[in-house]
Amino acid sequence: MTDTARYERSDFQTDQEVRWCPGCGDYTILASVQSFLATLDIDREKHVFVSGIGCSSRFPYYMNTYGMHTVHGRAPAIATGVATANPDLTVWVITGDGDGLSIGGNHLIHALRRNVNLNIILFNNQIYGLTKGQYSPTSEVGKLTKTSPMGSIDRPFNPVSLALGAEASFVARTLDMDRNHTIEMLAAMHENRGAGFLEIYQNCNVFNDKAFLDLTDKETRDQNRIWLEDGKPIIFGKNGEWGVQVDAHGARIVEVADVGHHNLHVHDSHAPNPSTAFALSRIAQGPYGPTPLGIFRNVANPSYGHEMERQIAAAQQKRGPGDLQTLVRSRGTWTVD
Amino acid sequence: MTDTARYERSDFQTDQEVRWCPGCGDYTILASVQSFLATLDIDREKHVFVSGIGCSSRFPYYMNTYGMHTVHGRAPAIATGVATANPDLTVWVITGDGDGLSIGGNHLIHALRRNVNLNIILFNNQIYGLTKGQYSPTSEVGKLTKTSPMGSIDRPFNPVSLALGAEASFVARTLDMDRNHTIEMLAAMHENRGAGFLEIYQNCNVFNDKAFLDLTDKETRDQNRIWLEDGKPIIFGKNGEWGVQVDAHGARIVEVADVGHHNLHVHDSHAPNPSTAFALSRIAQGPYGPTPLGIFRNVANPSYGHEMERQIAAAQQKRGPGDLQTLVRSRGTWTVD
Amino acid sequence: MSDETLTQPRPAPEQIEDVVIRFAGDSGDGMQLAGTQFTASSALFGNDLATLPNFPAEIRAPQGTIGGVSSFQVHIADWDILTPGDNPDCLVAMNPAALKANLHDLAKGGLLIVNSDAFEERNFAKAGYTSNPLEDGSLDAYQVITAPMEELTKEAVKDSGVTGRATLRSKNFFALGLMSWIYTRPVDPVVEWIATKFGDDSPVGRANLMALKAGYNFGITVEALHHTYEIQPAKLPPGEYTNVVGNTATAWGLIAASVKAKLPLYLGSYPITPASTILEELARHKNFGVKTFQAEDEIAGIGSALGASFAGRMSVTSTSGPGLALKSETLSLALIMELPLIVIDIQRGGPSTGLPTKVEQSDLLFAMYGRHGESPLPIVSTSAPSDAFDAAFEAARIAVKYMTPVILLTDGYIATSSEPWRLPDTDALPDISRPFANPSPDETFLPYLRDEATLSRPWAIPGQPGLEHRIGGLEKDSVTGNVSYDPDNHETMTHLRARKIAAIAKDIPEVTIHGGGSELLVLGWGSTYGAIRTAVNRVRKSGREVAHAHLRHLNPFPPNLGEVLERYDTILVPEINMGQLARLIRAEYLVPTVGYNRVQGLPMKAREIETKIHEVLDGGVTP
Amino acid sequence: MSDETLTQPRPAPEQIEDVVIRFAGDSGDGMQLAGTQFTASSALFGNDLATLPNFPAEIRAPQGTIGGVSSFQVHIADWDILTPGDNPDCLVAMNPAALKANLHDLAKGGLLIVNSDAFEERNFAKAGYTSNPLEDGSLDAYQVITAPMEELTKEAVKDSGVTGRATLRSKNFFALGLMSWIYTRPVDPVVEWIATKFGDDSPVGRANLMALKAGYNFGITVEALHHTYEIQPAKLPPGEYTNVVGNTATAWGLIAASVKAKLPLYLGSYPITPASTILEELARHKNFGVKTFQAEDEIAGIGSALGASFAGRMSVTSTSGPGLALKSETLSLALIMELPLIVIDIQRGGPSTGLPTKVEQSDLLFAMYGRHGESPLPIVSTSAPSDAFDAAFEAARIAVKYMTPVILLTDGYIATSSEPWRLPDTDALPDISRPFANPSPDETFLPYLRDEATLSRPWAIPGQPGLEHRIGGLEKDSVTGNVSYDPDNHETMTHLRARKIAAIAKDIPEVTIHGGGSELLVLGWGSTYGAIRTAVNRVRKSGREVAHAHLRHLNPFPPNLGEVLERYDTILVPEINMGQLARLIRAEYLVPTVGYNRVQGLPMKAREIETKIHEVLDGGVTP
Ligand SMILES: Cc1ncc(C[n+]2csc(CCOP(=O)(O)OP(=O)(O)O)c2C)c(N)n1
Ligand SMILES: Cc1ncc(C[n+]2csc(CCOP(=O)(O)OP(=O)(O)O)c2C)c(N)n1
Ligand code: SF4
Ligand code: SF4
Ligand SMILES: [Mg+2]
Ligand SMILES: [Mg+2]
Repeated sequence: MTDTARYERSDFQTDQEVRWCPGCGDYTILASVQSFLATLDIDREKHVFVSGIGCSSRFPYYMNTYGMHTVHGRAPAIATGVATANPDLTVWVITGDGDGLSIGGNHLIHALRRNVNLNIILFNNQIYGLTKGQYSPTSEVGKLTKTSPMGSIDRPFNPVSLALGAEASFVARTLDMDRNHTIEMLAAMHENRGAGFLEIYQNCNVFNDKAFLDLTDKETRDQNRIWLEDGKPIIFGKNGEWGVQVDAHGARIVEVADVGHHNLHVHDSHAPNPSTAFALSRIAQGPYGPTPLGIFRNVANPSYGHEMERQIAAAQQKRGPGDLQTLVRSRGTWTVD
Repeated sequence: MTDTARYERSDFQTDQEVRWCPGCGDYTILASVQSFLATLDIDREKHVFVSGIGCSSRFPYYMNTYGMHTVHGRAPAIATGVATANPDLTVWVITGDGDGLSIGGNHLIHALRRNVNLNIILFNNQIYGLTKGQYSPTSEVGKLTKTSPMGSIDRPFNPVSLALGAEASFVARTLDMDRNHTIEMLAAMHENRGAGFLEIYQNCNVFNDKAFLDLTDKETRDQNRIWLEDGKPIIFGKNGEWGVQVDAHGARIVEVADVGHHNLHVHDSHAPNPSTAFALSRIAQGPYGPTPLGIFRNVANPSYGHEMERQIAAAQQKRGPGDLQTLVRSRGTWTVD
Repeated sequence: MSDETLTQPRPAPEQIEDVVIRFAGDSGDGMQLAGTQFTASSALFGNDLATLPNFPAEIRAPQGTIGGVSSFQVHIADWDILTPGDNPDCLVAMNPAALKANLHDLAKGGLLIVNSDAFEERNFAKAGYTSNPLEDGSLDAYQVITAPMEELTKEAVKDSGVTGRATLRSKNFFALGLMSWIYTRPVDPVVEWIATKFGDDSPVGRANLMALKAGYNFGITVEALHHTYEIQPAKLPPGEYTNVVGNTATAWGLIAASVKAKLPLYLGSYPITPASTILEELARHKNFGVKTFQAEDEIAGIGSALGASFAGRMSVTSTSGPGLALKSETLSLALIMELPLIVIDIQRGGPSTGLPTKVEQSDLLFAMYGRHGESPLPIVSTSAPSDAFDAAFEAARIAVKYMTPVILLTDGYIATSSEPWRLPDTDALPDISRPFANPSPDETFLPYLRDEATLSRPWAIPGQPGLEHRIGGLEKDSVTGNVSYDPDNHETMTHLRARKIAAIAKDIPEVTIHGGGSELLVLGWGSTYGAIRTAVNRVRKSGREVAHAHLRHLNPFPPNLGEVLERYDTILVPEINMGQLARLIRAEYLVPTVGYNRVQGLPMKAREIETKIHEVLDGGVTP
Repeated sequence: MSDETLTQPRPAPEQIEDVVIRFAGDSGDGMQLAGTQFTASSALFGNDLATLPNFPAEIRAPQGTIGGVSSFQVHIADWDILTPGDNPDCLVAMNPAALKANLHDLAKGGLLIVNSDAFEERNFAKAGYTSNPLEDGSLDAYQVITAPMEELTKEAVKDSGVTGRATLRSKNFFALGLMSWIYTRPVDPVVEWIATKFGDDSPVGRANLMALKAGYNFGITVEALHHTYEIQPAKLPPGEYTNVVGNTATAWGLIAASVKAKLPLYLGSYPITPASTILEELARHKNFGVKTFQAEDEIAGIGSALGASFAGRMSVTSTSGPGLALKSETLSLALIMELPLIVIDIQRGGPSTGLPTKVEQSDLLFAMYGRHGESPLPIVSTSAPSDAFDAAFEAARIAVKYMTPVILLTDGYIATSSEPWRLPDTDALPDISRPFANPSPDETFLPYLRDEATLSRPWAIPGQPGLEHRIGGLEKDSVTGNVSYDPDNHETMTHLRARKIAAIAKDIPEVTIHGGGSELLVLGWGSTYGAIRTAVNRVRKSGREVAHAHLRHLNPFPPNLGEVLERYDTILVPEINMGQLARLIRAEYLVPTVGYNRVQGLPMKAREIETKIHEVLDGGVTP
C-alpha cells in the first residue's frame, strides 16, 4: 500500500452488515479486495462489482462501489454488458464454483475467449454453500454430501485447465488466507486489460471445512504450496528440496537433489503458447498434495470492450456521426404530392 | 467393414428426404456414420441420436434409429438423460459449432467432465448455417458476416483445447470429405466407453464455402494435414519433410532434415496426462496451415451411466429392493385407534 | 432413559386443548433442531400438530442481529388442527434479537421464556434495543420466565468432554428440556434420537443429554414453573401415523408412483431452495432403482429428465420459480414431443430471487402460460404436507396416462413444514402403469397416431426393435410424426394438443363443497387450505353459513366448477398472490370474484380470512 | 438504361386498380430476390403495396420438392391497401413443385406464368404429379402462359462470361423482366440495382442484365403477351415514402429512440429466425454509436443488455419465442431492479421450434405472465411494417420514463414483409430523454425513492461519484433498496411494482374506434390490423355497420377500453392464436367475446374475417 493512496480500506466498506458465517473465508477475501482497491489510483465510482447467486455472490453488497447482485450463473454475461457499454469502468465479477462453473460455465468460458475487459474472481470452496452443502463441479469424486449419500461420481473440473482451454489471457490461483498473495494476484489481474481469471481457494467452515488443509495446515503447507514466480525456477518444500520439470510428457515433481537446480523449469507466465501453463495446471487436480499457486498465464490481447469502441470510432470516422434523416432515406424514397 | 456385417448402410437410411443444400458436407458425414453403424454388431434399435438445432442437427431425421431433434444447445444434457437412464443404449450427440459451442457450451463441457457414455460429434463449419450465416464461436477474428459487417472481434475457441481443458477422455478431429478417416475416428470413439468428442471440419458451401481449403485443396492439403497416429513419430508434408517436436514450451513444427527422424515426437493418445495432447492442439488455432487430425486423447475412465448403475446395485445389495410400506414408516410412526 | 429425575412425580398439569409454541434464537442456536425434536415427541405422544419453520436466506447471518434470527413454530393439539397457528401462546427467546423479532406475534398474556444470559448491553444495540427489555417493563403484558441458560448449560455439561465455547452449543437442548417439563412432553424420544445421532459415548451426545436433563430439572426446581400444562393425544381417525414434512411426502409420492407405474424413477434436478430437499430425499432411495442426477443447471435438469422419459422412465424435475423460468423452453419441447414428465415447482417469494426461503403462490399464471406458443399442460397442486404424497401420485398418473408434462405446484410452506399423516395402504394404491408400444410386423409404426379415448400417443422406447422413430420440436404430421409445415396440419395439431389436456377434466374428481348456504363460497388452492378451512369452520361455529371449495386441479378445472360457482352470490378467493386463480376463474367462467390477497412471504392466517368472510357476509364487500 | 428495347413503344396497357402477384420456385431459384426487385420498382413507381415472403425453414431444401418451394407475394395498387392480398391474381411457377404448392391459391381465371423447361418427367413425381399438368387439362381454369425460361436464359446470357449450369441462375431475372413487361413496371431501378450490386462488368451482373432484357423482350415478341396491365401510382397522403421491411423499421425506431433519449443504443442478442435481421440491421449502424453484441445465447443476450442498462445505455434484446423463454429469469431480474430494457419478441409458430419461419400471435399470454412471482411489465405491439418504427419508439419511451423492462411484440409476418412508409420528420420526434440521478452532498442516495408522478426510481450510473449503490434480485427496502426480508415491505413493493405499471394507462392514448354502430366491435392487436381493417371496410361498403378497434398497448390497456367494450352487443376478437387477447379481456372486464382464431402459420385473410363479421351480424354466433 503506497502512503500516497487516495483511499483507505474503509472507503470501500458499506453500512450493510456482512452476513457470512463466522469464520468464513469470504471475510478474508473481502478484506483483501478492499485493501487492494484502496491502493489503486482509480475513482471509487469507476468500480462495478457484478455477482451471481451464492454466499460468495453477496460480495457486492459489502463493497462501497457500484454493484449488481444478479441471477445464478449469469454474472459474466451481465458484466460483459457493463464492460462493453462503458470500457472506462473497472468491472469485477464475483462468482462461486457452483455459480461460475456449474450453471454459469458457458458465460465464463465465453467471457474468457472474447477477452472481455473483466476481472473474474472465482471463490472455490468446492461446495454449494448457500443451498446448504451439495457437491459442486469442483468437489472431489466420492465426496459425501446431501445429494451424494453414496459419494459423488462426478469428475471435477480443474478451473485453471478449463480457463486455459477457453483461451484465457490471464489465469491465476491463490488462497483466501494469504492476503498478501491475494493482493499480488489482484494487482496483476487488474493490470492485464483483458479478461482475468483468479481462482481463490476459499474455506467454507460450515459445509466443507478444511478442504484446503494440505495447503493451510502448518504441518503440510510448505511441502504443498508450489509458488509460481516469473523468471524463477519452480522450487518448493520446507527447504526447497522439491522442484518442477516440464517436458514433452507434461510437468512433474522432482527432487532438486536428483536433477540439479539448473534443470528445473523456469516459470514464464508471459509465454504466448499456453501449453506450459496447462502442463503446470495438471500437477494437481485439486488442493491435494503439491499444488501450484500464482500466475499460470499472463499475456496481452486486445480487450473486447476496446475493440468494440475501435469499430465505433472507425465507423464514425468513415461515415460521420449518424443522421436520422439519412437513415430513413437510405433504402430509396419516392414522393407523393 | 467386415463382410459378416448384419447391416447394410441402407438399413440406417430413413424415408425422409434429406433437406441439406446440395453440396453440403453434412451429406458425406451422414454417409460415413451410416456406413460405420452397419459395420457394428449392435442392434439398430439400441442406437439413439440426439441433436440440438441447426442444419447439422437435422441429422437424426435421416438415421433409421431412435432419435430426438431437441432444442438449441441442449442435446448433451438431454442425451445424458437417455444414456444414464439406460446405459445399454449407444447414444450419439450431433451438434454444430453454434449449437454445441455457443449456446450449448456448458452442457458439452459438463458431459465431457462427467465422462457420460456419449459419442459427441461436432459439425464445425465455422458459421451459423440454419440462421443464414452469422459468425460462430469458431469463426476467425475479422470474419465478415451479416452480424459482423466490420469483421468479428471474437477470438474463437479451439474445440480440441476446450474439450481437453474440460477433462475429456476421448478427443479427436477429422474432415467431412475423408470418409475412411471419419469412420476410423468413429470406431475409436465408440470403443471408448466414456464421453467421446469428435470435431469434424464440415464445409458449408452456401455461407462459408472453402473454409477448410488449406486442408482440402489438392495443392496445399499434403503439407497441411498432420495425421496423428499412435506409436508413430508425427511426420507430414508431401514427402514427409515436416515433423513435430514437443518440449517444455509446447509443440512446434520442425524440418525432419534439421532435427532427425528419431528426435520427432512419437504420438501416444493413451497418455494419462493430457498436457501433450493439449500442446498438440495448439499447433493450429483453426484449419489454417498445418493442422493435426486424428486422435488427440483416448484414455479409459469409468463412464457416468455405469457408475450410476453401480451405486443402484450396491444400494439394493445393501438394503434390498425398495419396499413402500417400509419407506413410509421409516420416520417413526404412532397408532391411533 | 436410565435417569430418575426425568420420571419423578410432578404437580398435576393443567389440561389444555392446544398450544402454539415458537422457539426463536440465532441461526446458530439450533432452534430448528429444538423445534423439530419437540414436534417429534409430541407426534409420538399422539397430538395433532402443524409446524412452521422460518429461517433467513443466509446460512448464518451475524449473531445477535435481527437478520440472523431463526424460528420454529409448532401448534400441538388434542383435536384435529390444520394450521401452525396464527400467533404463539408461548415464545422461547434465546437472545434480544429473537425477542425483538418475535414478541409482536406473542399473544398478550402469553408465556415468554427468555435466556437471560444473552441479555447483555452489547447485544441490545445489535437487536435495536436501547434499554434492557427484561428491566424496562416493556414485557409486563406477558408471563415472563427467565433462565440463565448459558450458565446452567456450561455447568451441566462440564463432565461431558466438551469444553470451552462449544459447551454453549447444547443450550438448545436445555431449552428443549425446559419446554418438555412445562408442556409435559415425553423426553425419551429425544434421548433416543441423541443416542442414535451421536452414538452412545460421544462428548457432544453426552453434552446434549446433560443439557436436556438440566433444562428439565430447572423446571422441577423453579417454583414459578410448577404450573405446567398437558395436551392429551388427539382424537384423529384411527390408523397408523407419521409426522411428515411436505417435501418428503412429495418425494415418497413419486417413488410410490414409479412402483405403481412399474417404471424406474429418474430425477434430473439442480439444487434450489426450497426444492433441494426433494433431490436430497430421492438420492437416499437408490434401492428403489431411483436415479438422481444433479445437473449443471435447471435446463440440464429438465433436459436429462426428458431424455430419460424418451428412454421409458418415470421422469421428474424439481425446482422453484427461477428454475421453472429456465425450464420453460425445454418444457415446451416435452409438450410437443408428448412425453410424460413431472415438473415440480416449489413456489417461493418473487419476482427474481425475491424471498427465497418464504412462501408465495405467485407461479400459478406462470405455470399456466409460461411457455411460448400455444402450450397447454395439466397443473396439479397440493394443499398440505400430508396431501403432498397423493398430489405427486396424481401428477404422475396424468403424465403417464396422457403422455404429457404435468406441473405440480407446491410451495415453501408445505415444503418445509410438517404434520401427522395417516399412512396409506400402499398395496392398495392403484396400478397406473401403461403398456409401451409394440411393433406390428405388417404396419409401419406411427408415433403420433392417438388413442381415441385419451388422445394420447404411443410410447415407444429405444431398445424395442421395429419402433425406431424420430421426434423433435418442429411441428409434426398429426399421424406419422414427421416434420410438417402444412398449415392445416399445424392447426389440427394445435387443437389436438389443446383438446387432449382439456379432456382430462373427464378423468378427475368433481370439486366438493364443505359447508353450506348460497351466499358465499370461499374458493382456494394450495397451502391456504388449512387456514381457509379453519376460518370457515369458525364462522360456521359462529352460526353463519359459508362454503369452502379447494382445488387440486388447476388445469383443467374440475368439470363441475363452473356450475358450482353459479350457485353462490359471492366467490371469495384468498391467495398468497395478487389474484392469480381469480384471473383464471374470471376468464373461464366470467364470474365476478372478491380477492383476499396477502404477499408477505407468510402462510395465510385463519383469523384474517375469518374476518374477511364476516366482512363479505355483512355485505361490506362487492365484487 | 442504355438499351432501346426496354423503352420501345408498347401496346396500351389495360388499367387496373390493383393486382396480387406471387413468384414461386425452388429455394435456389431466387424468387425472394425477383419479388423484392419487382416490389422495389413498384414502390418507386408510386404504387401502394404490401408483400408476403414465404420460405421453408431449411436453407435449400431439395430441388423440385414441395418442401423446397419458396414464394414471394406482392400486392400492388393505385389505392391505399393494407394487406398482401388473400389470393394471387397472377402466379409465376418456376417448376412443377411450385405450381403444385401454390395453384390452389390462384384466383380462378387468374394469370399463370410457367417455366415450361422445368416441366419434365423427372420433376413430376418429386412434386407429386402423375401427369404433366401443362397437358392434362388440369389448368384449363386459368390463363396459362408458358415460357421456356431456361433455354431462353441460357441463350441470352451466352456472351456474359457465365457458363455451364451457372447460367440458369439468372432465370429469375428473366421472369422478372417478363413480369415487368406484363405489368408495365419500370425496369431501370432493377438495372441500377444490378450495377451497384455486381459492379458494371462482372459476368454475373451481365448475365442477370441480359436475362432481364430477354424476359422483357419475350413479352414484346410473344403475341399472347400483348395484353398488358398498368397500375397507376396510388393516391397516398402526400409525403416522402420508402418501402420498408418490418424488422428494418423496428431497428430504425430503436436508433431514433436512442437519439431522442440521448442514450447510446446497446443491443445484446443471439440470432434466431425471424429476429436475426434486427441484429444484422443494427450492426450496420455503428456510426450512430450503436453497439451490437452477438451473445453466446439468449440469456447472455438479455444479460448483457441489462448490464448495459445499469451502465446507462438504451438497452435492447431481440428474439423470438424460444429465446424469450430463456430470457424469462433475467427479465424478472430487470423488473425487480427496475432498469429500462426493451425486449423484442418476433412471434413465430409454436410451441417449441414449431414453425420457425411462419407467423403466429401466440406469445401474448407468455409476455404477460411468463415470469415467476408477481412480475408485471408493459407490453407494446406493432400492427404493420410501417408501424414498427413508432411501436419501437413508444416501447423505448415507456422503458426509460418508467424504469422498467418493456416487451415489444411483433411477428414473423411483420418482420419479413414490407410496405410503403411515409417518412416521419425525425427532427419533430419527441425528446424522450430523462436525467440521470445527481448526487446531493447532504443526503445519502436512495436508489428506490420514487418519483410521485411516475413511481419510477432514479437512474444512477457507474462513473457518477456519490451515487455508488448496489441492487440485486432479492427483495429490497422500498426506499433504500437494501435487501429486506420484512413481510410488510415485500407486500408494499409488490403493490408498488404493480401500481407503477398500471398507472402507465394514464400516459397512453385512448383506443380509437373506426366505423360505427353498436352491434359489433372487432377488436384486434398486432399484424391482423390490415386484414381486419380491410374486412371491416368491405362490410361497411356493403351497407352494414361495424366497428374496429386495434390495440397498440396490451398492458396496461388503454384507459377507456372497458367503457368502449360496454358499448357493443358483441366483441369479435380475431387472433392468430387460440384466443389469448380474448382471455385477457374477459378476465379484466368480464365481457363475453367471440373469437375468430386461425393457427396455420399464415397471416389473417381479410375475406375470412369479412365472412365471420357477416355471420355475427346475421346473429349466427352467440358468445
Ligand atoms: C436459477 C437458480 N438456480 C439455483 C439457485 C439456488 N442456488 C443459489 S446459490 C447456489 C450455488 C451456490 O454455490 P456457489 O456458487 O459455489 O456459491 P457458495 O455459496 O458456495 O459461495 C444455488 C444452486 C438459484 N438461486 N437460482
Ligand atoms: C433458443 C434458440 N436460439 C436460437 C435459435 C436459432 N438458431 C437455430 S440454429 C442456430 C445456430 C446454428 O449454427 P450451428 O449450430 O453451427 O449449426 P449449422 O446450421 O451451422 O449446422 C441458431 C442460432 C434457436 N433455434 N433456438
Ligand atoms: S455456508 Fe460456507 S461459504 Fe457460505 S457463508 Fe457459511 S461458511 Fe461461508
Ligand atoms: S446452409 Fe450450409 S450447413 Fe446448412 S445445409 Fe446449406 S450448406 Fe449445409
Ligand atoms: Mg461454492
Ligand atoms: Mg455451424
